[in-house]
Amino acid sequence: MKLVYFSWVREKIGTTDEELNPPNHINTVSDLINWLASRGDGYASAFADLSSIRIAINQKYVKEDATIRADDEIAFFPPVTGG
Amino acid sequence: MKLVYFSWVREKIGTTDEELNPPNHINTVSDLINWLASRGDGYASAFADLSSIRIAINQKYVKEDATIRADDEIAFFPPVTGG
Amino acid sequence: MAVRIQLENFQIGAELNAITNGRHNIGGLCSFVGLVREMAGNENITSMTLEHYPSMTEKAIMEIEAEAQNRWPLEATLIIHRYGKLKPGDQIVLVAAASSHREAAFKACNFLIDWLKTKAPFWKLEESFKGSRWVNPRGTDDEAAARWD
Amino acid sequence: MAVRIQLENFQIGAELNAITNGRHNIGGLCSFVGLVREMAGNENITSMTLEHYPSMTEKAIMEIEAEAQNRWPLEATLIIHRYGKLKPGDQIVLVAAASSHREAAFKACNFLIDWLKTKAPFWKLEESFKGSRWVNPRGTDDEAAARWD
Repeated sequence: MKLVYFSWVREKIGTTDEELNPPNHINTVSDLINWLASRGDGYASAFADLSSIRIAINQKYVKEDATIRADDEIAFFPPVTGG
Repeated sequence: MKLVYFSWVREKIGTTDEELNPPNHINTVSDLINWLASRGDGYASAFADLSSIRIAINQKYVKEDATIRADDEIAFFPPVTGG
Repeated sequence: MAVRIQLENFQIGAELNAITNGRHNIGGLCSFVGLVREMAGNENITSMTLEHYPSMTEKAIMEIEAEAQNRWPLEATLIIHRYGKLKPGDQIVLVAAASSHREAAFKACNFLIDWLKTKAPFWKLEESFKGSRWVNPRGTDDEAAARWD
Repeated sequence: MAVRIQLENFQIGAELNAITNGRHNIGGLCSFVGLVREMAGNENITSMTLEHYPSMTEKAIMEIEAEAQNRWPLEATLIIHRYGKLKPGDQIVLVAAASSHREAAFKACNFLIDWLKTKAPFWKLEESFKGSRWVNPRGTDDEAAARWD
Protein backbone atom coordinates (compact mmCIF):
# COMPACT_ATOMS: atom_id res chain seq x y z
CA MET A 1 0.00 0.00 0.00
CA LYS A 2 0.99 3.59 -0.50
CA LEU A 3 1.51 5.72 2.59
CA VAL A 4 1.67 9.52 2.33
CA TYR A 5 2.60 12.01 5.02
CA PHE A 6 2.12 15.76 5.37
CA SER A 7 3.27 18.66 7.51
CA TRP A 8 5.13 17.66 10.69
CA VAL A 9 4.12 14.00 10.28
CA ARG A 10 6.12 14.06 7.04
CA GLU A 11 9.01 15.85 8.77
CA LYS A 12 9.14 13.39 11.64
CA ILE A 13 8.93 10.32 9.43
CA GLY A 14 11.36 11.91 7.00
CA THR A 15 9.66 11.09 3.72
CA THR A 16 6.71 12.35 1.70
CA ASP A 17 5.46 8.89 0.75
CA GLU A 18 6.47 5.25 0.62
CA GLU A 19 5.25 1.86 -0.57
CA LEU A 20 4.98 -0.64 2.29
CA ASN A 21 3.56 -4.14 2.64
CA PRO A 22 2.50 -4.64 6.25
CA PRO A 23 2.06 -8.21 7.55
CA ASN A 24 -1.27 -9.92 7.02
CA HIS A 25 -2.61 -9.37 10.55
CA ILE A 26 -2.56 -5.56 10.00
CA ASN A 27 -6.21 -4.97 9.12
CA THR A 28 -7.15 -1.51 10.38
CA VAL A 29 -5.62 1.95 10.43
CA SER A 30 -5.06 1.44 14.15
CA ASP A 31 -3.09 -1.76 13.50
CA LEU A 32 -1.09 0.06 10.84
CA ILE A 33 -0.21 2.93 13.17
CA ASN A 34 1.04 0.53 15.85
CA TRP A 35 3.06 -1.39 13.31
CA LEU A 36 4.56 1.81 11.87
CA ALA A 37 5.38 3.17 15.34
CA SER A 38 7.45 0.04 15.98
CA ARG A 39 9.56 0.66 12.87
CA GLY A 40 11.69 3.51 14.26
CA ASP A 41 11.93 6.68 16.30
CA GLY A 42 10.65 8.96 13.55
CA TYR A 43 7.44 6.94 13.22
CA ALA A 44 7.10 6.59 16.98
CA SER A 45 7.44 10.34 17.39
CA ALA A 46 4.97 11.10 14.59
CA PHE A 47 2.35 8.84 16.14
CA ALA A 48 3.06 9.66 19.80
CA ASP A 49 -0.15 11.69 20.20
CA LEU A 50 -2.95 10.20 18.15
CA SER A 51 -5.31 13.08 19.02
CA SER A 52 -3.16 15.15 16.63
CA ILE A 53 -3.33 12.67 13.78
CA ARG A 54 -5.86 12.75 10.98
CA ILE A 55 -6.24 9.93 8.48
CA ALA A 56 -7.49 9.64 4.91
CA ILE A 57 -7.88 6.48 2.86
CA ASN A 58 -7.97 7.07 -0.87
CA GLN A 59 -8.44 10.79 -0.22
CA LYS A 60 -11.40 10.35 2.14
CA TYR A 61 -11.26 11.11 5.85
CA VAL A 62 -11.59 7.98 8.00
CA LYS A 63 -11.27 7.04 11.68
CA GLU A 64 -8.66 4.76 13.20
CA ASP A 65 -10.96 1.75 13.07
CA ALA A 66 -11.22 1.88 9.26
CA THR A 67 -10.21 -1.28 7.40
CA ILE A 68 -7.19 -1.06 5.10
CA ARG A 69 -6.50 -2.88 1.84
CA ALA A 70 -3.34 -3.64 -0.07
CA ASP A 71 -4.01 -1.16 -2.85
CA ASP A 72 -5.09 1.75 -0.63
CA GLU A 73 -3.43 5.14 -0.47
CA ILE A 74 -3.34 5.95 3.24
CA ALA A 75 -2.48 9.48 4.36
CA PHE A 76 -1.43 10.65 7.83
CA PHE A 77 -1.32 14.32 8.74
CA PRO A 78 -2.01 16.83 11.54
CA PRO A 79 -5.35 18.64 11.81
CA VAL A 80 -5.70 20.81 8.71
CA THR A 81 -5.42 24.59 8.66
CA GLY A 82 -6.95 25.62 5.35
CA GLY A 83 -8.61 28.87 4.44
CA MET B 1 -39.82 75.14 8.83
CA LYS B 2 -38.74 73.05 5.89
CA LEU B 3 -40.68 69.89 5.16
CA VAL B 4 -39.26 67.24 2.83
CA TYR B 5 -40.98 64.17 1.46
CA PHE B 6 -39.71 61.00 -0.18
CA SER B 7 -41.01 58.01 -2.11
CA TRP B 8 -44.79 57.59 -2.10
CA VAL B 9 -45.20 60.22 0.62
CA ARG B 10 -43.71 62.70 -1.87
CA GLU B 11 -45.95 61.36 -4.64
CA LYS B 12 -49.12 61.63 -2.56
CA ILE B 13 -48.35 65.12 -1.30
CA GLY B 14 -47.20 66.13 -4.76
CA THR B 15 -44.01 67.99 -3.91
CA THR B 16 -40.46 67.18 -2.86
CA ASP B 17 -40.24 69.91 -0.22
CA GLU B 18 -41.91 73.06 1.01
CA GLU B 19 -41.50 75.85 3.55
CA LEU B 20 -44.45 76.03 5.94
CA ASN B 21 -45.17 77.95 9.12
CA PRO B 22 -47.61 75.95 11.22
CA PRO B 23 -49.60 77.76 13.95
CA ASN B 24 -48.02 78.19 17.35
CA HIS B 25 -49.88 75.36 19.02
CA ILE B 26 -48.18 72.82 16.73
CA ASN B 27 -45.37 71.61 18.99
CA THR B 28 -44.68 67.99 18.14
CA VAL B 29 -44.33 65.88 15.03
CA SER B 30 -47.68 64.36 15.91
CA ASP B 31 -49.33 67.81 15.98
CA LEU B 32 -47.68 68.61 12.67
CA ILE B 33 -48.96 65.44 11.02
CA ASN B 34 -52.54 66.14 12.15
CA TRP B 35 -52.30 69.72 10.93
CA LEU B 36 -50.85 68.65 7.57
CA ALA B 37 -53.51 65.93 7.14
CA SER B 38 -56.17 68.65 7.44
CA ARG B 39 -54.65 70.65 4.58
CA GLY B 40 -55.89 68.47 1.73
CA ASP B 41 -56.53 65.00 0.33
CA GLY B 42 -52.92 64.41 -0.72
CA TYR B 43 -51.66 65.01 2.80
CA ALA B 44 -54.54 63.04 4.33
CA SER B 45 -53.74 60.09 2.07
CA ALA B 46 -50.00 60.28 2.78
CA PHE B 47 -50.61 60.21 6.53
CA ALA B 48 -53.56 57.78 6.54
CA ASP B 49 -51.48 54.92 8.01
CA LEU B 50 -48.90 56.23 10.46
CA SER B 51 -47.36 52.81 10.93
CA SER B 52 -45.94 53.31 7.42
CA ILE B 53 -44.45 56.73 8.15
CA ARG B 54 -40.90 57.37 9.29
CA ILE B 55 -39.73 60.78 10.47
CA ALA B 56 -36.39 62.58 10.60
CA ILE B 57 -35.68 66.00 12.12
CA ASN B 58 -32.50 67.61 10.82
CA GLN B 59 -31.52 64.28 9.27
CA LYS B 60 -31.92 62.28 12.48
CA TYR B 61 -34.62 59.66 12.99
CA VAL B 62 -37.21 60.69 15.59
CA LYS B 63 -40.55 59.42 16.92
CA GLU B 64 -43.92 61.16 16.58
CA ASP B 65 -43.62 62.72 20.03
CA ALA B 66 -40.49 64.69 19.10
CA THR B 67 -40.66 68.46 19.56
CA ILE B 68 -40.39 70.60 16.45
CA ARG B 69 -38.83 74.05 16.02
CA ALA B 70 -39.25 76.77 13.45
CA ASP B 71 -35.88 76.25 11.81
CA ASP B 72 -36.06 72.44 11.63
CA GLU B 73 -35.90 70.38 8.47
CA ILE B 74 -38.55 67.72 8.97
CA ALA B 75 -38.66 64.72 6.64
CA PHE B 76 -41.50 62.25 6.14
CA PHE B 77 -41.04 59.01 4.25
CA PRO B 78 -41.99 55.32 4.16
CA PRO B 79 -39.81 52.65 5.81
CA VAL B 80 -36.48 52.65 4.01
CA THR B 81 -35.29 49.95 1.64
CA GLY B 82 -31.57 50.52 1.34
CA GLY B 83 -28.84 48.03 0.56
CA MET C 1 -13.53 54.06 7.02
CA ALA C 2 -15.14 55.34 3.86
CA VAL C 3 -18.68 56.01 2.73
CA ARG C 4 -19.59 57.02 -0.80
CA ILE C 5 -23.05 57.75 -2.20
CA GLN C 6 -22.88 57.96 -5.95
CA LEU C 7 -24.69 57.72 -9.26
CA GLU C 8 -21.78 55.95 -10.98
CA ASN C 9 -20.96 52.28 -10.99
CA PHE C 10 -17.99 50.97 -8.99
CA GLN C 11 -15.23 48.46 -9.70
CA ILE C 12 -15.25 45.78 -7.00
CA GLY C 13 -11.67 44.70 -7.60
CA ALA C 14 -10.20 48.20 -7.45
CA GLU C 15 -12.18 49.02 -4.31
CA LEU C 16 -11.24 45.86 -2.44
CA ASN C 17 -7.61 46.00 -3.51
CA ALA C 18 -7.39 49.58 -2.23
CA ILE C 19 -8.44 48.30 1.20
CA THR C 20 -5.76 45.63 1.49
CA ASN C 21 -2.91 47.15 -0.55
CA GLY C 22 0.21 47.55 1.56
CA ARG C 23 -1.62 46.42 4.71
CA HIS C 24 -0.08 43.40 6.36
CA ASN C 25 -2.34 43.20 9.38
CA ILE C 26 -5.53 42.20 7.54
CA GLY C 27 -6.26 38.49 7.79
CA GLY C 28 -9.75 38.57 6.32
CA LEU C 29 -11.74 40.83 4.03
CA CYS C 30 -15.45 40.14 3.75
CA SER C 31 -17.51 41.92 1.15
CA PHE C 32 -21.06 41.96 -0.11
CA VAL C 33 -22.37 43.27 -3.40
CA GLY C 34 -26.08 43.85 -3.87
CA LEU C 35 -27.39 43.73 -7.43
CA VAL C 36 -30.67 44.50 -9.18
CA ARG C 37 -32.59 41.31 -9.87
CA GLU C 38 -34.67 40.88 -12.97
CA MET C 39 -37.51 39.21 -11.13
CA ALA C 40 -39.49 40.94 -8.42
CA GLY C 41 -42.02 38.40 -7.20
CA ASN C 42 -43.51 37.08 -10.43
CA GLU C 43 -42.78 40.17 -12.40
CA ASN C 44 -39.95 41.03 -14.76
CA ILE C 45 -38.64 44.43 -13.88
CA THR C 46 -37.16 46.67 -16.56
CA SER C 47 -35.43 49.09 -14.20
CA MET C 48 -35.15 50.13 -10.58
CA THR C 49 -34.82 53.72 -9.44
CA LEU C 50 -33.24 54.46 -6.08
CA GLU C 51 -34.32 57.67 -4.42
CA HIS C 52 -32.47 58.88 -1.35
CA TYR C 53 -32.29 61.77 1.10
CA PRO C 54 -29.04 63.43 0.06
CA SER C 55 -28.33 65.51 3.15
CA MET C 56 -29.07 62.58 5.46
CA THR C 57 -27.77 59.52 3.61
CA GLU C 58 -24.04 59.86 4.15
CA LYS C 59 -24.52 60.87 7.78
CA ALA C 60 -26.82 57.91 8.49
CA ILE C 61 -24.43 55.46 6.86
CA MET C 62 -21.41 56.90 8.66
CA GLU C 63 -23.24 56.28 11.93
CA ILE C 64 -23.83 52.66 10.95
CA GLU C 65 -20.14 52.37 10.04
CA ALA C 66 -19.10 53.91 13.38
CA GLU C 67 -21.31 51.41 15.18
CA ALA C 68 -19.60 48.53 13.37
CA GLN C 69 -16.20 49.95 14.33
CA ASN C 70 -17.35 50.04 17.94
CA ARG C 71 -18.50 46.47 17.93
CA TRP C 72 -15.65 44.73 16.17
CA PRO C 73 -11.89 45.25 15.85
CA LEU C 74 -11.84 46.37 12.22
CA GLU C 75 -8.87 47.43 10.15
CA ALA C 76 -11.05 48.98 7.44
CA THR C 77 -14.61 49.38 6.25
CA LEU C 78 -16.06 50.58 2.97
CA ILE C 79 -19.63 51.32 1.95
CA ILE C 80 -20.54 52.46 -1.54
CA HIS C 81 -24.24 52.93 -2.27
CA ARG C 82 -25.59 54.01 -5.62
CA TYR C 83 -28.75 55.96 -6.37
CA GLY C 84 -30.59 56.78 -9.59
CA LYS C 85 -31.94 54.52 -12.31
CA LEU C 86 -30.42 51.05 -12.50
CA LYS C 87 -31.08 48.03 -14.70
CA PRO C 88 -31.29 44.33 -13.86
CA GLY C 89 -27.77 43.02 -13.23
CA ASP C 90 -26.48 46.45 -12.14
CA GLN C 91 -24.59 46.78 -8.88
CA ILE C 92 -26.41 48.73 -6.15
CA VAL C 93 -24.20 48.53 -3.12
CA LEU C 94 -20.79 47.37 -1.97
CA VAL C 95 -20.06 46.74 1.69
CA ALA C 96 -16.69 45.54 2.92
CA ALA C 97 -15.08 44.95 6.29
CA ALA C 98 -11.48 43.95 6.95
CA SER C 99 -10.08 42.63 10.20
CA SER C 100 -7.15 40.65 11.51
CA HIS C 101 -9.56 37.75 12.04
CA ARG C 102 -12.25 36.47 9.74
CA GLU C 103 -15.10 36.28 12.25
CA ALA C 104 -14.99 40.03 12.88
CA ALA C 105 -14.86 40.75 9.15
CA PHE C 106 -17.86 38.51 8.47
CA LYS C 107 -19.99 39.75 11.31
CA ALA C 108 -19.25 43.41 10.63
CA CYS C 109 -20.01 43.05 6.92
CA ASN C 110 -23.27 41.25 7.67
CA PHE C 111 -24.20 43.86 10.27
CA LEU C 112 -23.45 46.72 7.86
CA ILE C 113 -25.70 45.40 5.12
CA ASP C 114 -28.48 44.48 7.58
CA TRP C 115 -28.54 47.96 9.06
CA LEU C 116 -28.20 49.64 5.66
CA LYS C 117 -31.34 47.79 4.63
CA THR C 118 -33.40 49.16 7.49
CA LYS C 119 -31.70 52.45 8.43
CA ALA C 120 -30.21 54.07 5.32
CA PRO C 121 -32.69 56.52 3.74
CA PHE C 122 -33.13 54.90 0.33
CA TRP C 123 -36.34 53.94 -1.42
CA LYS C 124 -36.55 51.62 -4.39
CA LEU C 125 -39.02 52.04 -7.23
CA GLU C 126 -39.36 48.93 -9.37
CA GLU C 127 -40.41 49.60 -12.93
CA SER C 128 -41.98 46.97 -15.19
CA PHE C 129 -44.10 47.01 -18.33
CA LYS C 130 -47.14 46.94 -16.06
CA GLY C 131 -46.12 50.14 -14.28
CA SER C 132 -44.06 50.98 -11.24
CA ARG C 133 -44.27 50.23 -7.56
CA TRP C 134 -42.36 51.17 -4.44
CA VAL C 135 -40.61 48.22 -2.82
CA ASN C 136 -41.94 47.36 0.62
CA PRO C 137 -39.40 46.41 3.26
CA ARG C 138 -39.34 42.68 3.86
CA GLY C 139 -40.15 41.41 7.34
CA THR C 140 -37.01 39.27 7.15
CA ASP C 141 -34.99 42.47 6.77
CA ASP C 142 -36.32 43.78 10.07
CA GLU C 143 -35.56 40.47 11.72
CA ALA C 144 -32.06 40.43 10.28
CA ALA C 145 -31.44 43.97 11.53
CA ALA C 146 -32.93 43.19 14.95
CA ARG C 147 -30.37 40.42 15.50
CA TRP C 148 -27.82 43.17 16.12
CA ASP C 149 -29.92 45.25 18.55
CA MET D 1 -19.65 25.98 -9.05
CA ALA D 2 -15.92 26.24 -9.42
CA VAL D 3 -12.93 25.14 -7.36
CA ARG D 4 -9.35 26.05 -8.20
CA ILE D 5 -6.21 25.10 -6.31
CA GLN D 6 -3.30 27.11 -7.61
CA LEU D 7 0.16 28.53 -7.00
CA GLU D 8 -0.65 31.82 -8.73
CA ASN D 9 -2.32 34.88 -7.31
CA PHE D 10 -5.90 35.76 -8.33
CA GLN D 11 -7.66 39.00 -9.24
CA ILE D 12 -10.65 39.48 -6.97
CA GLY D 13 -12.46 41.86 -9.33
CA ALA D 14 -12.15 39.66 -12.38
CA GLU D 15 -13.26 36.59 -10.43
CA LEU D 16 -16.30 38.23 -8.86
CA ASN D 17 -17.33 39.97 -12.06
CA ALA D 18 -17.22 36.65 -13.89
CA ILE D 19 -19.77 35.32 -11.39
CA THR D 20 -22.31 38.07 -11.90
CA ASN D 21 -21.71 39.05 -15.54
CA GLY D 22 -24.85 38.61 -17.61
CA ARG D 23 -26.70 37.04 -14.66
CA HIS D 24 -29.84 38.92 -13.70
CA ASN D 25 -31.08 36.59 -10.98
CA ILE D 26 -28.32 37.31 -8.47
CA GLY D 27 -29.41 39.72 -5.74
CA GLY D 28 -26.41 39.28 -3.48
CA LEU D 29 -22.79 38.20 -3.84
CA CYS D 30 -20.87 37.61 -0.66
CA SER D 31 -17.14 37.03 -0.79
CA PHE D 32 -14.28 36.49 1.58
CA VAL D 33 -10.57 36.91 0.96
CA GLY D 34 -8.05 35.46 3.40
CA LEU D 35 -4.63 37.10 3.48
CA VAL D 36 -1.29 36.37 5.11
CA ARG D 37 -0.81 38.51 8.21
CA GLU D 38 2.56 39.84 9.19
CA MET D 39 2.06 39.09 12.87
CA ALA D 40 1.57 35.58 14.19
CA GLY D 41 1.07 35.95 17.92
CA ASN D 42 3.93 38.24 18.92
CA GLU D 43 6.15 37.26 16.06
CA ASN D 44 6.79 38.93 12.71
CA ILE D 45 6.56 36.32 10.02
CA THR D 46 8.62 36.65 6.87
CA SER D 47 6.70 34.10 4.82
CA MET D 48 4.10 31.38 5.04
CA THR D 49 4.26 28.14 3.06
CA LEU D 50 1.06 26.24 2.37
CA GLU D 51 1.45 22.52 1.87
CA HIS D 52 -1.51 20.51 0.60
CA TYR D 53 -2.52 17.01 -0.48
CA PRO D 54 -2.85 17.47 -4.23
CA SER D 55 -4.93 14.41 -5.10
CA MET D 56 -7.35 15.08 -2.22
CA THR D 57 -7.64 18.87 -2.02
CA GLU D 58 -9.90 19.58 -4.97
CA LYS D 59 -12.12 16.61 -4.16
CA ALA D 60 -12.48 17.66 -0.50
CA ILE D 61 -13.31 21.25 -1.43
CA MET D 62 -15.81 20.17 -4.08
CA GLU D 63 -17.60 18.17 -1.40
CA ILE D 64 -17.76 21.25 0.81
CA GLU D 65 -19.09 23.24 -2.13
CA ALA D 66 -21.71 20.57 -2.89
CA GLU D 67 -22.80 20.67 0.76
CA ALA D 68 -23.27 24.46 0.54
CA GLN D 69 -25.32 24.00 -2.64
CA ASN D 70 -27.50 21.50 -0.80
CA ARG D 71 -28.11 23.79 2.13
CA TRP D 72 -28.84 27.09 0.39
CA PRO D 73 -30.38 28.16 -2.92
CA LEU D 74 -27.21 29.38 -4.60
CA GLU D 75 -26.80 30.76 -8.09
CA ALA D 76 -23.02 30.37 -8.02
CA THR D 77 -20.08 29.52 -5.80
CA LEU D 78 -16.35 29.97 -6.27
CA ILE D 79 -13.43 28.77 -4.20
CA ILE D 80 -9.84 29.58 -5.10
CA HIS D 81 -7.17 28.35 -2.71
CA ARG D 82 -3.47 28.97 -3.18
CA TYR D 83 -0.56 26.82 -2.04
CA GLY D 84 3.19 27.39 -1.98
CA LYS D 85 5.25 30.16 -0.42
CA LEU D 86 3.41 33.40 0.31
CA LYS D 87 4.46 36.68 1.90
CA PRO D 88 2.64 38.94 4.38
CA GLY D 89 -0.15 40.77 2.56
CA ASP D 90 -0.52 38.02 -0.06
CA GLN D 91 -3.93 36.57 -0.80
CA ILE D 92 -4.43 32.95 0.28
CA VAL D 93 -8.03 32.14 -0.49
CA LEU D 94 -11.12 33.57 -2.17
CA VAL D 95 -14.56 32.22 -1.35
CA ALA D 96 -17.71 33.59 -2.97
CA ALA D 97 -21.39 32.68 -2.94
CA ALA D 98 -24.14 34.30 -4.99
CA SER D 99 -27.86 33.95 -4.44
CA SER D 100 -31.08 35.69 -5.22
CA HIS D 101 -31.22 36.74 -1.55
CA ARG D 102 -28.43 38.08 0.61
CA GLU D 103 -28.96 35.83 3.62
CA ALA D 104 -28.23 32.70 1.61
CA ALA D 105 -25.16 34.31 0.06
CA PHE D 106 -23.82 35.35 3.47
CA LYS D 107 -24.47 32.08 5.21
CA ALA D 108 -23.08 29.97 2.39
CA CYS D 109 -19.92 32.07 2.15
CA ASN D 110 -19.40 31.89 5.89
CA PHE D 111 -20.05 28.14 5.87
CA LEU D 112 -17.59 27.59 3.01
CA ILE D 113 -14.71 29.35 4.74
CA ASP D 114 -15.48 27.72 8.10
CA TRP D 115 -15.42 24.24 6.60
CA LEU D 116 -12.38 25.00 4.43
CA LYS D 117 -10.53 25.88 7.64
CA THR D 118 -11.23 22.55 9.27
CA LYS D 119 -11.74 20.12 6.37
CA ALA D 120 -9.55 21.15 3.41
CA PRO D 121 -6.17 19.35 3.53
CA PHE D 122 -3.84 22.34 3.82
CA TRP D 123 -1.11 22.95 6.37
CA LYS D 124 0.54 26.28 7.02
CA LEU D 125 4.18 26.71 7.91
CA GLU D 126 4.98 30.16 9.32
CA GLU D 127 8.54 31.28 8.76
CA SER D 128 10.21 33.99 10.83
CA PHE D 129 13.81 34.99 11.56
CA LYS D 130 13.62 32.72 14.60
CA GLY D 131 12.78 29.66 12.53
CA SER D 132 9.61 28.04 11.28
CA ARG D 133 6.60 26.46 12.91
CA TRP D 134 3.47 24.65 11.75
CA VAL D 135 0.29 26.56 12.50
CA ASN D 136 -1.99 24.83 14.98
CA PRO D 137 -5.72 24.92 14.29
CA ARG D 138 -7.48 27.43 16.51
CA GLY D 139 -10.20 26.16 18.82
CA THR D 140 -12.42 28.94 17.52
CA ASP D 141 -12.10 27.45 14.04
CA ASP D 142 -13.51 24.15 15.26
CA GLU D 143 -16.34 25.98 17.01
CA ALA D 144 -17.07 28.02 13.90
CA ALA D 145 -17.17 24.86 11.77
CA ALA D 146 -19.29 23.01 14.33
CA ARG D 147 -22.02 25.67 14.06
CA TRP D 148 -22.91 24.12 10.70
CA ASP D 149 -22.98 20.48 11.86
